Amino acid sequence: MAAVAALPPKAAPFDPETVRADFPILERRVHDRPLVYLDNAATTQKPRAVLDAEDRFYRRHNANVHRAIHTLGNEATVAYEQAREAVGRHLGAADGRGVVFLRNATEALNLVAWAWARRRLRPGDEILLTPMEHHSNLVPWQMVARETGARLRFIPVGPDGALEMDALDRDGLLGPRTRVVAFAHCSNVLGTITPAEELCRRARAVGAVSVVDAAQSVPHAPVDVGRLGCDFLAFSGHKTYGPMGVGVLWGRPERLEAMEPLFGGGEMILKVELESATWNEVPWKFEAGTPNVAGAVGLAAACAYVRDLGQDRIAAHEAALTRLALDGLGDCPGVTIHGPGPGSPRGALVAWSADGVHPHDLAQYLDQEGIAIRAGHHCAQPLMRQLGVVATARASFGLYNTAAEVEALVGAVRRAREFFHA
Amino acid sequence: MAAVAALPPKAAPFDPETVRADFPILERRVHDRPLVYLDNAATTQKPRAVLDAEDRFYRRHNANVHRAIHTLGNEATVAYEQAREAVGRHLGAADGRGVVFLRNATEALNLVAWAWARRRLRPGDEILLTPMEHHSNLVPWQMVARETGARLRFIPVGPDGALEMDALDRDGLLGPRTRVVAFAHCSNVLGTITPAEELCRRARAVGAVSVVDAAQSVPHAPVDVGRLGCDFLAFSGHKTYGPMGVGVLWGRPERLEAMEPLFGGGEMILKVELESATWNEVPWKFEAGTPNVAGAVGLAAACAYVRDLGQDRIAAHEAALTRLALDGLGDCPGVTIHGPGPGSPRGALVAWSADGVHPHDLAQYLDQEGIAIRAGHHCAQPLMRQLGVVATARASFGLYNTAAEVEALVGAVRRAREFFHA
Amino acid sequence: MPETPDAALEELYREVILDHYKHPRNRGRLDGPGAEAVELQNPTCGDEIRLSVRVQDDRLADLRFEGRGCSISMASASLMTEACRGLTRDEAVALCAGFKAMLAGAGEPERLGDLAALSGVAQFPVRVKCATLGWNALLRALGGGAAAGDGGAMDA
Amino acid sequence: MPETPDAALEELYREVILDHYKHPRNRGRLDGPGAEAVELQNPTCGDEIRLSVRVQDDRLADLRFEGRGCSISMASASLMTEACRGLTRDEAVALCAGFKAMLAGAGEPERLGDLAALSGVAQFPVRVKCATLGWNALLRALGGGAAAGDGGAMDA
Ligand SMILES: Cc1ncc(COP(=O)(O)O)c(C=O)c1O
Ligand SMILES: Cc1ncc(COP(=O)(O)O)c(C=O)c1O
Repeated sequence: MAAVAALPPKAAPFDPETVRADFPILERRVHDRPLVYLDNAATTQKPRAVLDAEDRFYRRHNANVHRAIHTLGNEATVAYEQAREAVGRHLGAADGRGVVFLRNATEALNLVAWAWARRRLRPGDEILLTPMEHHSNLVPWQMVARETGARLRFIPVGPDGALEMDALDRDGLLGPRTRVVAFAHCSNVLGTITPAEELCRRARAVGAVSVVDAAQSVPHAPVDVGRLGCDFLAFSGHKTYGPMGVGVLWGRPERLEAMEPLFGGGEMILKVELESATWNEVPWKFEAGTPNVAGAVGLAAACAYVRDLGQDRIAAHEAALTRLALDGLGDCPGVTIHGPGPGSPRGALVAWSADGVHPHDLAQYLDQEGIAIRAGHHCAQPLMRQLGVVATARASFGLYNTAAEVEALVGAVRRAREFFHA
Repeated sequence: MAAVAALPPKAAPFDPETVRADFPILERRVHDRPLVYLDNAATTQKPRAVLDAEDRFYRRHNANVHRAIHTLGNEATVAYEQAREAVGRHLGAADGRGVVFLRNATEALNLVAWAWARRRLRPGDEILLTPMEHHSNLVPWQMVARETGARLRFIPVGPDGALEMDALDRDGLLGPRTRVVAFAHCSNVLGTITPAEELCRRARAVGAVSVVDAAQSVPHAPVDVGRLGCDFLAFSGHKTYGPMGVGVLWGRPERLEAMEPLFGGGEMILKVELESATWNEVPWKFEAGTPNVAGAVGLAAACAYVRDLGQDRIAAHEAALTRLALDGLGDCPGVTIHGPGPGSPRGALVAWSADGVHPHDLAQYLDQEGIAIRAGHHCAQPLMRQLGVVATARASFGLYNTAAEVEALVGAVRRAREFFHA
Repeated sequence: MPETPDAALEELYREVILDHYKHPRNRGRLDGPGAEAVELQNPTCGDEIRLSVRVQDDRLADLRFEGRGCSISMASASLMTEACRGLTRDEAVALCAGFKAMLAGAGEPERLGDLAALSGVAQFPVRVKCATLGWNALLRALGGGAAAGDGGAMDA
Repeated sequence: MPETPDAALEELYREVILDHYKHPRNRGRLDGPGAEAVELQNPTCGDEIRLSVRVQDDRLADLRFEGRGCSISMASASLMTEACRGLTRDEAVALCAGFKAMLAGAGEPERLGDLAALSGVAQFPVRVKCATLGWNALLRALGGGAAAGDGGAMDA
């Protein structure tokens, strides 16, 4: 996924105005101004197709899955397993076998850390990460490293936001001790697109498993697990136009087979005695308890929605917005943009610092104009420290954002500077 | 909660016909017959109030929580934290501090097993359970026992479905080695109501923590964590008229304070360095990643819904249905009812075996008449073995069920016997 | 879809099935040389089967089963033991494929003899696992395919 | 609610606040006998404060702070150091309670002197944590109350 790099869309260019009506919340006004929602990296808004899919499930088919003979139970099971297939195919897999439905990307990453790594890592083993990971792809590895005696290593991030891939060999970061290579496909702060295929290949070459945090890539461009060559990939439904409360761990079926379940309970067992139990097949053995069936159905509807619009066209549209924001904000006095400069691949988000205006204050100011951006550490405190800031402001784009909204953002950022006498 | 035992409802008796219109799915027809949904112990149907609460959240306020300064983020945070307060109060707590939002009861029980017990148990320590636990309150303890060397012990269940409380002392089941006492408040197969207050008190007396699996009690009667005196209590939103994908662990705040988080990630941290992290306060430190905000809002709406109808009135109504089913099924030739006999406290469900008609075949037959019951091991295989069956049929009631539906069930069970020449 | 509930049910529960359920053929176990036993369970419902097969000169010389389950799973196992006796391994595997195709609503039931009695199961997807329990045990006994459910085990 | 966006903002960002933000009073650290330092962070946004307090004869003889954060958190800390200097422990705790009451939309801001400049924060619930960061550090330094966020620590 090189969101900005290669963009000759096959079909007609994408017109966001035509899709805005699909998102009921976009009619909302905030402080008497139209809502300009630029916090899509935190969570996206939901199209009617997703809300309706969940609603229809509850109004027509709601039942628990897998164990029922009655009609609703059967319909719910079929809907749930079809959602799994749909998500699997959305990730380029042949079917849904590798798709484990969980709560969010965080739970998916923790499952790999706890169920795969904790049982396998030994003192001296290494987990290779990057310093720009979201806490959700950092803290679980810290916890597991502490339990197992494994060591965390980090691929440095250069001033341009790119991973210093030379360091892999130069500093001996990747080698026979490496057991896990885990990294964000797209940084949620810098927007950096990491060389995921290369990292997965290099992980494989040393016998390490690769774990791709795709929370910020799946929403914006086609992601193909086969092409990436990863062992595990995690993303959240709510960041990709789907409902909250559903996330996905995709795992290469052989890996999932070899992995022990983390949670015990209903659905994940085959045979239970008082003192022992045997496990169900993959992927069900990782889904203890009643799943979020409506959530999975909603997520499948979200996948269908973006596919119908055309993922490449959406990516091109978002890339154009990102370029506009980079240019516009870059021209604002006192603004420093973090991450890759123009021309480098970049996800659909821009984070910046503004001299004399703390990001909170800026976000507060923008909110009064109806513009929602995020200010804070973006769950990436170590990266903030490297950038030498406690917080940044971040605008992140979705398929329904428009060039006019980006212009509104840029104008408001300029006015904020005046307001705060910066 | 003695669902059947004590029932003088203060207000007018409850008329289910008046509430059926609140549940859109009840208009559904199955095999050209009106749906008779008697699988409420697996999952309940959702009233419009719950569907609308979720929908309204997505159409008006959807945003990620806790970290946003913008208006939607603030509204979402307030909605989420208000839902926490509402759920806390629904459980009789003063506030929401002890409420951890998770995926389902299974995840809640696993959290206690993994985050509390795994870090504290030593070889020789004991975990006291019952043989009628749902797999979700059995398998996690098996897993943790295996890791820690702790031993599982079981309070026997007598032929009447009651726990043999004498055995606690007689067989030395409860003593200084007991570290955890975990049990279902209401059995999902037998309907047995366990002496939860007494078990919690006895657990406390020996310094053990008590864990109440309230998946089948919270939906049917007021449950008060203070009165119970428990340390932890788990239930699922989807079984109590709320959405799927949200469950609750309530923990006594001191216990939660002392408990390490299980999952690492966003939301649950205070300060993160590359190699280390400190945790946020209780309960947030257990909620890694983006929570199911809409789900929590929906669950709060479900709590409000049953409170408005009157939990005591609902309990009385369901008790009457249960009595009707016990009488009607008890009169069917060849039917053996499992669990407490008439007069003993019992949850709103009845499981039975019918000579010569396998529960699957019975469920299939009933489905053709539009009647949804459950057939199987109900995620309680060890109990099935004690009952000497592989599966049973189970009808379980919700507030919208009617006496006529119970009569339809009984009539169909009789006809099934003829159909299968039993 | 058959029109009335009863028609659908009659389709599912043909007389042959109820007969094999009430009077299962080839119940029991096999010991001695060449006998292979496999136990399998359907995790969704708890149905269990223990299938013994004796292969001689590449042929299924004898099959016996024990188990507990619904009419569909037990009748299917009983019918299977009859249908497979005397077949070569390859023939048995092929028959199994044909049988599964029928349950998926495809294939040619009329070529399956008595097994065609189970064709009504195709209308009831949840019951397909019941009908295939015995067959998956057979595949396992013949050393073949990924039969349902043995992801791993844990003994506490 | 103030009517126009700008009115609401002016209410939140009174001149006093912007002034204390640009020109914080009592920046720095205290050493020596009786000096107590506390570090605190707002997990939601990363704002940090390091507050030093010297108590002499039960009075807050001196307060200094360092930190990084938004105008609200830094101005609030700066205003606090001025308002608390010379108070007894009990008076400081009481002032803190009065200040928090104001942020909850209650209390009597007019009795809080310059601190009343922060009353506009009550309209912006997410910012309350910003305004209380310094005060929670003070409470902690005085050995009191459950200040925000130290559930535990982990060092990998
Ligand atoms: C007694 C009991 N405990 C736990 C559970 C598990 O609930 P869930 O599947 O929602 O996690 C159930 C429901 O199946 C139950 O009946
Ligand atoms: C790169 C990245 N990884 C992981 C996450 C965690 O996602 P969630 O909070 O949905 O678990 C996020 C979102 O905040 C993210 O941006």
